[in-house]
Amino acid sequence: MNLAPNLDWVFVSSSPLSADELCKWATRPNCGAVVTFCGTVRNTSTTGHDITSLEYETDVALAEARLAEVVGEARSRWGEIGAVAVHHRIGTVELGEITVVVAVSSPHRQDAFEAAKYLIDTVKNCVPMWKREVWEGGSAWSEEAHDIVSVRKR
Amino acid sequence: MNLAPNLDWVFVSSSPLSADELCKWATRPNCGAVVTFCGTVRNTSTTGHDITSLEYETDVALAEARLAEVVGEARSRWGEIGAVAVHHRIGTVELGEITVVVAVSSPHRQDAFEAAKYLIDTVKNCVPMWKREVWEGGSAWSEEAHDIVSVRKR
Amino acid sequence: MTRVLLLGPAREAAGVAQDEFDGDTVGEILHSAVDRYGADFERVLAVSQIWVNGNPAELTDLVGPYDEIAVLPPISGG
Amino acid sequence: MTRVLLLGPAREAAGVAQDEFDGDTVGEILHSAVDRYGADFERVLAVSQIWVNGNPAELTDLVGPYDEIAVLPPISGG
Repeated sequence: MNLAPNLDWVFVSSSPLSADELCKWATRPNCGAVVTFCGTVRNTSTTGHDITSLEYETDVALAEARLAEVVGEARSRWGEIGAVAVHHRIGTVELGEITVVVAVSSPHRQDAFEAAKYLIDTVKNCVPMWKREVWEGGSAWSEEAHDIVSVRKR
Repeated sequence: MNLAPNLDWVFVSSSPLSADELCKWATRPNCGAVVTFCGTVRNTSTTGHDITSLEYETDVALAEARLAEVVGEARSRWGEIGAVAVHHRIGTVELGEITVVVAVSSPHRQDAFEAAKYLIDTVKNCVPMWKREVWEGGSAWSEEAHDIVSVRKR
Repeated sequence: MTRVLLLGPAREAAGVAQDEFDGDTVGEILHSAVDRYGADFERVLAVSQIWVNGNPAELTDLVGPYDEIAVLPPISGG
Repeated sequence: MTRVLLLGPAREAAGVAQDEFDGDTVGEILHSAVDRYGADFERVLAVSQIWVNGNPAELTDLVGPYDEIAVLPPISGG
């Protein structure tokens, strides 16, 4: 994985994601609370099949730029939060593996919970990312697709 | 660490805690969301010193019974949540290390966020646990102490 | 003999984490504990909750040899 | 030549993830793209957002050789 920056860390990659890595990175001497959200591949599907894996695709530069914009907006809403990371996996992600992980540290846990919730909601609405559902013998684009929302409109 | 149970996992131990371990354990085929909260040792203090570590003590059986009661109350409030774990460390915990970790999986992330927030708030209010702040050259009980609250009163 | 658990600042004031006492009620046993441990413990006891077998108890509650009394000062966890 | 990124279902319909086109406006270039890729792509394009250099754009916006047009169908991330 690349060198972690200091306070904001957005990353789109085909490597496996780790909640521990982000939790440790986000831990700061003045922040006693770290909230992480992990989205994982589950077997239920929009297409009625038993999912075995998901395939994500995007343009990495476009997606990382949008992720950075989402993080910036979170900072403008919760001024006291410490470190913020959002990592999204692309390529094939197997059942049970992490597809997206958000980590937020803060001196106070209320801010960390609120900012983490805002971040994952906004990432799902605003970041260009396309998901194919894969099952035994077939695959299709997810049917829960929606238009990309601009970050400031949320 | 002991054998992990299926759906509820409360644990009080002097071994280091891991967000990844609980996140992986909580991940279920039907649950696409896992929220974790980690409380970590920070350097700011109720006694005005630069904290170097914390020392937690309790009676393990009493604390684990209370933790189990808290988890049961969370299940009665959020019926759809999947796996729930609360682990609390005792003994000496160094700056930056995890003192408590909560993990909740759920088919939907809103429930996972709400239940995780409820769990950590309720653990801090209702579970018997005593914290000494340790600094260069001294130590004292935390001054933010409050009476133990009964789980149903929250 | 009834077991008494002494937690956090109560453990510190008593000098032990657990002990055993004779007595028929919670109040009698805690009175004996104050006699044994002294004024520091009495001050901590005054602000503590008392549980028997994991549940809040009254001083008048009867206890026997298989019960466990816990003295729980104000907490500061997490 | 202006670069065009084709994402998700647009990539699938076009058969390529990026391509290059001549043209002075976003609209002209996307018209050429429909000519090149056909009806499947046209259907995806009809429900897609168009960005230039990472920001939402209009069909009448002028573009040059250093601009990057992206065709973004409805998303389904996370």
